[in-house]
Amino acid sequence: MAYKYIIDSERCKGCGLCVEVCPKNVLELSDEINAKGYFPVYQAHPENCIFCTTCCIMCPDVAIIITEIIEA
Amino acid sequence: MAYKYIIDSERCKGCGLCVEVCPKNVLELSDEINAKGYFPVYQAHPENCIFCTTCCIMCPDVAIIITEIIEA
Amino acid sequence: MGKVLMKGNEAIGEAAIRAGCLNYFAYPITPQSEIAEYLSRRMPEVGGMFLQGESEVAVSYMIFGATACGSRAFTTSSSPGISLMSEGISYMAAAQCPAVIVNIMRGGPGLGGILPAQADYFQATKGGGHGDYRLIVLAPASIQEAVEMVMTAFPLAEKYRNPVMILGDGMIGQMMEPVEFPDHLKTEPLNNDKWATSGMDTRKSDKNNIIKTLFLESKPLEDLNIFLKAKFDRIRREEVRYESYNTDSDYKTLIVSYGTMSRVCRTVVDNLKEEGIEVGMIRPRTLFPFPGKAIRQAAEKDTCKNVLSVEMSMGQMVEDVQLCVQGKRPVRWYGRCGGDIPTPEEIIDVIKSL
Amino acid sequence: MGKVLMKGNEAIGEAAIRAGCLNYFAYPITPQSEIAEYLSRRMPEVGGMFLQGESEVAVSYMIFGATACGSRAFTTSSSPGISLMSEGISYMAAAQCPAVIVNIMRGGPGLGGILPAQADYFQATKGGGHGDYRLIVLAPASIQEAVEMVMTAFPLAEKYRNPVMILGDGMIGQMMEPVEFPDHLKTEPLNNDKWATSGMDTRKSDKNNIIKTLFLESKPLEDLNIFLKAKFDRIRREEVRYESYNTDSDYKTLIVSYGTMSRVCRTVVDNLKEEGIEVGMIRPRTLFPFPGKAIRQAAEKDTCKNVLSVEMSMGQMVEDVQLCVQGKRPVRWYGRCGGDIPTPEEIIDVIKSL
Amino acid sequence: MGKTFKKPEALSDKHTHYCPGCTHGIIHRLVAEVIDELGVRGRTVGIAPVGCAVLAHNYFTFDFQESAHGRSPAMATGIKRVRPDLIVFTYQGDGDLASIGIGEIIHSANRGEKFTTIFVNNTVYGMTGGQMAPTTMPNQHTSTSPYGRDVKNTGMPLKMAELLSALETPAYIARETVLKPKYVVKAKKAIKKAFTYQVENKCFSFVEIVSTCPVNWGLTPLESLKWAEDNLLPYYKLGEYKIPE
Amino acid sequence: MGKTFKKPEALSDKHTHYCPGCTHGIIHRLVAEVIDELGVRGRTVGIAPVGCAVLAHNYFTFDFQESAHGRSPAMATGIKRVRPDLIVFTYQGDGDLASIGIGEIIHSANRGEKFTTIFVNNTVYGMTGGQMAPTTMPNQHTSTSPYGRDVKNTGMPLKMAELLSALETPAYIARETVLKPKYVVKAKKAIKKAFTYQVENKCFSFVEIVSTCPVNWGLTPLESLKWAEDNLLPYYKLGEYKIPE
Amino acid sequence: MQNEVIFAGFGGQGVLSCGKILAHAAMEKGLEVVWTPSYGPEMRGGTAYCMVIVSDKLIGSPVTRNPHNLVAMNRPSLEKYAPMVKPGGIILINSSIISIGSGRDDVDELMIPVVDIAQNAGSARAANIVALSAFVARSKIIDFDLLRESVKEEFAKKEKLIPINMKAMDEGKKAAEN
Amino acid sequence: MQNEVIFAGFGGQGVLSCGKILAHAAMEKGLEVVWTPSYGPEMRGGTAYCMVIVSDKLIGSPVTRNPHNLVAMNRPSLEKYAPMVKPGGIILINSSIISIGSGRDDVDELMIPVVDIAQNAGSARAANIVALSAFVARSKIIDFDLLRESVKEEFAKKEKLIPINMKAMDEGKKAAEN
Ligand SMILES: Cc1ncc(C[n+]2csc(CCOP(=O)(O)OP(=O)(O)O)c2C)c(N)n1
Ligand SMILES: Cc1ncc(C[n+]2csc(CCOP(=O)(O)OP(=O)(O)O)c2C)c(N)n1
Ligand code: SF4
Ligand code: SF4
Ligand code: SF4
Ligand code: SF4
Ligand code: SF4
Ligand code: SF4
Ligand SMILES: [Mg+2]
Ligand SMILES: [Mg+2]
Repeated sequence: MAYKYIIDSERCKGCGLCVEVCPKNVLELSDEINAKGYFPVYQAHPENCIFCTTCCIMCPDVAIIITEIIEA
Repeated sequence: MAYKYIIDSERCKGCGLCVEVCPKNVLELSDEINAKGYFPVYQAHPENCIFCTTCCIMCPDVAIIITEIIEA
Repeated sequence: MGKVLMKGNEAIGEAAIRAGCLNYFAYPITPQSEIAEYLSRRMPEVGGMFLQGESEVAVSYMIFGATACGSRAFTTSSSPGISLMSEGISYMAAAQCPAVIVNIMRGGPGLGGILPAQADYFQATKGGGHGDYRLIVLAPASIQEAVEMVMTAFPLAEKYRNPVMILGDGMIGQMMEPVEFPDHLKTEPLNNDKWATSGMDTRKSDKNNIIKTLFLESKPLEDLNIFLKAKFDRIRREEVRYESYNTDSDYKTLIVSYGTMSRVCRTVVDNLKEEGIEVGMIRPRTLFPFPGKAIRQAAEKDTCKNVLSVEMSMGQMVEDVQLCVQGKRPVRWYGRCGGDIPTPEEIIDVIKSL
Repeated sequence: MGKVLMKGNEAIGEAAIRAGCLNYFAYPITPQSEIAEYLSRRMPEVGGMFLQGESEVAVSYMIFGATACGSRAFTTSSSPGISLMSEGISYMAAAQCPAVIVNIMRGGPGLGGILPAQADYFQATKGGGHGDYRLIVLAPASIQEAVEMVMTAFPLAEKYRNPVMILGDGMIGQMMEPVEFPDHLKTEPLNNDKWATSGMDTRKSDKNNIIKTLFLESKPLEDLNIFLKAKFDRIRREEVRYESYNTDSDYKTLIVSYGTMSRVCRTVVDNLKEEGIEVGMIRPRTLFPFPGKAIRQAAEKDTCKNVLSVEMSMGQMVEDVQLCVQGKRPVRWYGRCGGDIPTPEEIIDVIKSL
Repeated sequence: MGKTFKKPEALSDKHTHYCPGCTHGIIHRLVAEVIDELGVRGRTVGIAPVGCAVLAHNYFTFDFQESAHGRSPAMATGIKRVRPDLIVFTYQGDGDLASIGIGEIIHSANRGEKFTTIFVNNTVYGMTGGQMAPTTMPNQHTSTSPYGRDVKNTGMPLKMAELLSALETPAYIARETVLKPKYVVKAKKAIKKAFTYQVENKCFSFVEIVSTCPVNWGLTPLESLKWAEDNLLPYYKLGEYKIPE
Repeated sequence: MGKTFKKPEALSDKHTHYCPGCTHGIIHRLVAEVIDELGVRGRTVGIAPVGCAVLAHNYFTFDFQESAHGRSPAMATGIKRVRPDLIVFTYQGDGDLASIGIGEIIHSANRGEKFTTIFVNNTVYGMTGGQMAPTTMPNQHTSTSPYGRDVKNTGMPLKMAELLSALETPAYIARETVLKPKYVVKAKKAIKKAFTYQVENKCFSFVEIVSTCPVNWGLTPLESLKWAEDNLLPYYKLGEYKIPE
Repeated sequence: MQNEVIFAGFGGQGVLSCGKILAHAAMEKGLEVVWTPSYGPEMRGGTAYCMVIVSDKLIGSPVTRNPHNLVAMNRPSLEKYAPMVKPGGIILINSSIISIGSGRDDVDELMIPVVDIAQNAGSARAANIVALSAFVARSKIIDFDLLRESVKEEFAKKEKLIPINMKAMDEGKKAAEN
Repeated sequence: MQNEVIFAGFGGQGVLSCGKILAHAAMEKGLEVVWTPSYGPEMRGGTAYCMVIVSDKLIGSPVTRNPHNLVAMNRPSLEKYAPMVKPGGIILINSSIISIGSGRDDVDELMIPVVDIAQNAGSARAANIVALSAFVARSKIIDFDLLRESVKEEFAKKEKLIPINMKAMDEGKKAAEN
């Protein structure tokens, strides 16, 4: 099963909660400001991601979703 | 020590609480109506009164007082 | 059903049921507690609901919630209780909830007294709560009329999506008169799919409805206010109700009076007629909208030399009378308050002295 | 102390201290919460007392209790919060408690918005609560004036034993202007041995004082109301305050406007003067008592053809203007609401179109 | 071995408007006795509620304020905060305190306001004609629960002493009654304790008193005492619920 | 062994106005997930408080009413009494529920109204700029307790879950938090239970959620989580306080 | 023609229902009628009062300061209201407990021991019915038979009290006609 | 003469205190001045804003729809307020984070990378002071030295920040004079 990890960087407010809780230290805040003036998060180490959804559970802004990649 | 037992029959509302609690069954309600339309209490058996103030304690209208008679 | 002899308060309760309002929230207060007492017995009989709220503040929000989800609901109280509802009433006016509120006025200010008064006229007509809003205010002068007004109030509130207040007084609530109840209203609440928070399942569309009154930006809040003003202006045009009495005569004095007070004034008009003195009367049946045009026209009649606002208050409606008479005739006030209803004799003396 | 640059809300807080009022009860609400924030810091510094009440309802009774026992006390709130105080205000008026209440108005009705508005004019001047009573209502147009009015309010409330309301708006509360504080008031509360429930030990006489507002019999309640009316009539005679602007000119239009709105109108008068158009203005500084005589006289000036009430509301003060102009000149209303303050340009257009 | 008995000084000699046998009168007297005994009459301010005791100010000989329905604790807070030297008490009914005014009493208690509350629980709105109160018993008939209080619909009677005792702020909380002379004596002790804590500026103090309303219960005064003893005391348990420290 | 995660249907896709890291957003999502799981979106009416969540109606995809400050439980009562078939919840802050609206919540709970309350306790008035709330901790600095909350003057923080549990009427009462993922999972379970009791028409249900307000606490979002864990959880104990029957 | 009567006495003497029964009878006859009570806590221990106005046309003021008639069941009521009665009216006095007269010589004063009469009829509680019947019999404000129907209706739910009350009515009538 | 300026940006960029410092300086010079903020929760995550009006006579309206000048610290503010500025006014743009211009050719447009300048001066947090200084230097709305005093006063309680801010002022001035 393959997963797709999607961060909506316009929803993200750069609060860092996901960064803190990620067991694999996948996430970091970027230094590119978004339209609302926040520095959104990105997967600095996507290769380490285990798709555990811990980051999603903690995100107050539903800025991260994980979908299945249906292989055709 | 002698006591004086005074019922203010205009204050009395004839509720009967004192009658009920008197340990010596001293009190009864009269059948003479007072100005407010109540049948006030009176000491039907004053001789039995032990001046225990139980009736006073229970009277909602401070209609009964007991004073000392200072013998001159 | 023929005539029955009934207390005003009980008749008001029965009228609500016949208006199809089976939801009643209230808090006891003299001189209107019999409405709650009556409906606490009656509602279970007709499958309706009565809840005694913990306070008038809470009750105002109970009817807010109930009417916002599209149901008919009403409450009743008396002066201090209505003050406590001020915030809620302002909210319901803003959210356009068709709630019906009965105020059986007693003497004020403060705890005041429990006897009849008309001292909440300003509060009812100018808005006791904050912000620009108006209530539709109906003022019954008899128990029969109270019944009819209650039964009018619900459809009226729904037509305009605006709270309606029935402004009675302790006398209306406490006295008994023969009363004939109209048939049960056939009307259901108007279609409210567009706005009521009745649950999306009840509607075709799956747009969710939102009842709200907060508008952080000035534009939508001003838009709401402009919309409301247009509504109030329409109400002013279309919903004025009043009764003229002896206005065909060549009266020198025009009385303006409402509710219980107007009954006494009716006696005044009759008695003075017997003495050969003509007095006209306009009795507003709606206090908002105020029958300003009718009063102005009646005041401008050639024979009319002065206008007298007779109130069970220290002079409140007199301002609305002055506003419409616009200086064309002198406008005077006569009133009593605290529970004493001016007698015909007193008013006759005043009229003779004008 | 020279001029300081200060937010209106903070300046109001400081002014109360300088008025000798060291007792402040309040509940937070935008746009006036800075008063509480300021005084929560300042009161301990000056040996004063600040308590955040659990609600506006409670707060209104806290200042009732405090002033009824003869102490100076005040509260501040904004529109919905003031509605919740309606009952308490009616009680304080009835009990003749010299409380001071500041309303920093925001847009309504309902939750409305937090931007400046003047939509609580009726509530303040006609009585949001039940019964026949009036508040003395002061309307500042600048922070300096807000400070002065707060410092006037306490002695005024005590002189008449009547609640005083300072009716500002979000702009008065939120903006900063240079302000110069007058010296601390020297006056202590007037002798209140006759009425205040300050404890019998504080008085020579051992009569116990009672603050009450219930009068079950009509006569004493009517007596209270007659007494209050006489007081209000005296206030009407003696306490009218207003400012005339450019009323020496041959104006065709007379503007009536108060508070923040009147500042914009001042700009209008100035700008139109530059264009060669004369406009006069009366700015009520007291809304009750309303400067009706001054307005009528100014309206009756030969050159004056019309009167314009400019308000941050949908038309409330305009009724008082009409009441005093009495049909002698046409009275128009112009207003915005919801937080938008009419600009000079808009008003100029309106005046030109009259 | 007899005793004397007289009207306390803190009580006026006006006749009360209370119905015959209404226990409000007993409670008034107890308060007055305590004020006398503590010698604080000259610095006491009572607060009359809106309820049958609204005219209480007529019956005491010290300063009094009359409150709005339910708001006495806010008024008392206002007084105590500006005049901590005064002795202040509220005297409230169950409609007043437990229904409309529950917010005020809880917050006053929780802030630890240094006043005393005498809470007269007669399970109905006496003054307005016997409507249901939050303290009305299950199945009790009142003028707005004509079929008996239906707890499925309106919940269980509120136990104010217990509820206030659940707060963290220190306080003195007790429940007593005046249904019999022996209870009256105990009630007085609790009231005295409550005022004493205030005089010592220690804490908020509260005495609930299980009381009667013969007229609205539709019972004679004596039947009322019995009904209350049988039906109220098992639910409204007497005793001290909370003591400071 | 990975998982998927998506926005619940009951949540709209509008961006919220909440400050970065504010836990209101997490709680919104949990409520939406529960509504989805119970399949009641079409008959749910939410009630937005006056507080930071006043705009909550923007973020859900079912009917919503916006209340006045503190009055949501009265509005919910109004709805449930006339439309018992609807699923109704209030979403309230601590200023809203524990200060101005304490009367409404206590009476609704005590009447056993069949709605659900989500109580977001962040110990301050977030929306109006961080003033002191009844739940503010001892010595906590807020904009109206600039020297720290002085418990001698304002009493101890109110424990709403405990207070409501002291009522006799059956109810479901729990306190959870969302300070860490594991707590979020538990909080969701409690919320689900609360709504389930409502769906079964069983009782009033109430979940207090210890929450944060980074902006008004003057802390970063992460510092806030830590501060709350260290300072709030020892006082506001998590767990189920009351279960019906 | 408009006719007004005040019924007044202690709370518990049944004056409110006196008025109600009369009002009901008048309504049944097709007359206009208004019944106004005193209300609220001041009744407690004080004076209960109601006024009934009967008229053949629309009734204006629901109260009047000078009624035509008074039925006084206790002394305070007599003292309070007797001076207000219009000359030529009726003042009925419950002489069982009122020892004084009205002091008016321009009215038709009836001293009737209504409590005693009621006791004889079977129950002191029917004193109000005795007074009402006596008043109606004397004033002819409405047909006595109509009143009888109204009394029956009033006691419809306590049927076993009807005979006593019918007896009380007869006795009251008799006393008034003496 | 009356002069108006809007300072606008994200919450946290210090636009409110920019305005306050300017207002303070104007007051010290004896001018009339009004500072009006945006307020309330809409600030959260949105746009912070204040307007300062400076005048040599009594200030009427505390707000105006068409101010003389704008200091825009972020893009939404520039887009929102630039169209309102009076012809001939100044529009100062924080070009560190705003990549576009005002699109106006009837104003004096200054693109100044205030964040970068502030960073160089020692702290990115002084960006607002850079912007304010640049604006004052260009507009001459008040004496630059007076402004300097006000800035010092503003930081009186955090004295160690004063040198950085003085540096920021100089750099801001320099940028504006280029
Ligand atoms: C705001 C307001 N609501 C309602 C009332 C009416 N009211 C007066 S007393 C009372 C109830 C009193 O009951 P309780 O507090 O139990 O006192 P009791 O008479 O039983 O001693 C009510 C509802 C009022 N005066 N003010
Ligand atoms: C009657 C009334 N009083 C006060 C306010 C102002 N007000 C709005 S939100 C709020 C406090 C909100 O705090 P809380 O309930 O804790 O919610 P939070 O913002 O912390 O989530 C206050 C006092 C109001 N809108 N209405
Ligand atoms: S899904 Fe798990 S591992 Fe992947 S980024 Fe999120 S928290 Fe880290
Ligand atoms: S928790 Fe959400 S909002 Fe916060 S940084 Fe992560 S993705 Fe962004
Ligand atoms: S004093 Fe004692 S014995 Fe005497 S009457 Fe009273 S209760 Fe009875
Ligand atoms: S208790 Fe008092 S009022 Fe009652 S009967 Fe005895 S003396 Fe009279
Ligand atoms: S109504 Fe009840 S509580 Fe009130 S005085 Fe009468 S018996 Fe006492
Ligand atoms: S102010 Fe506090 S509670 Fe409100 S959104 Fe911001 S962080 Fe959240
Ligand atoms: Mg009671
Ligand atoms: Mg909060």
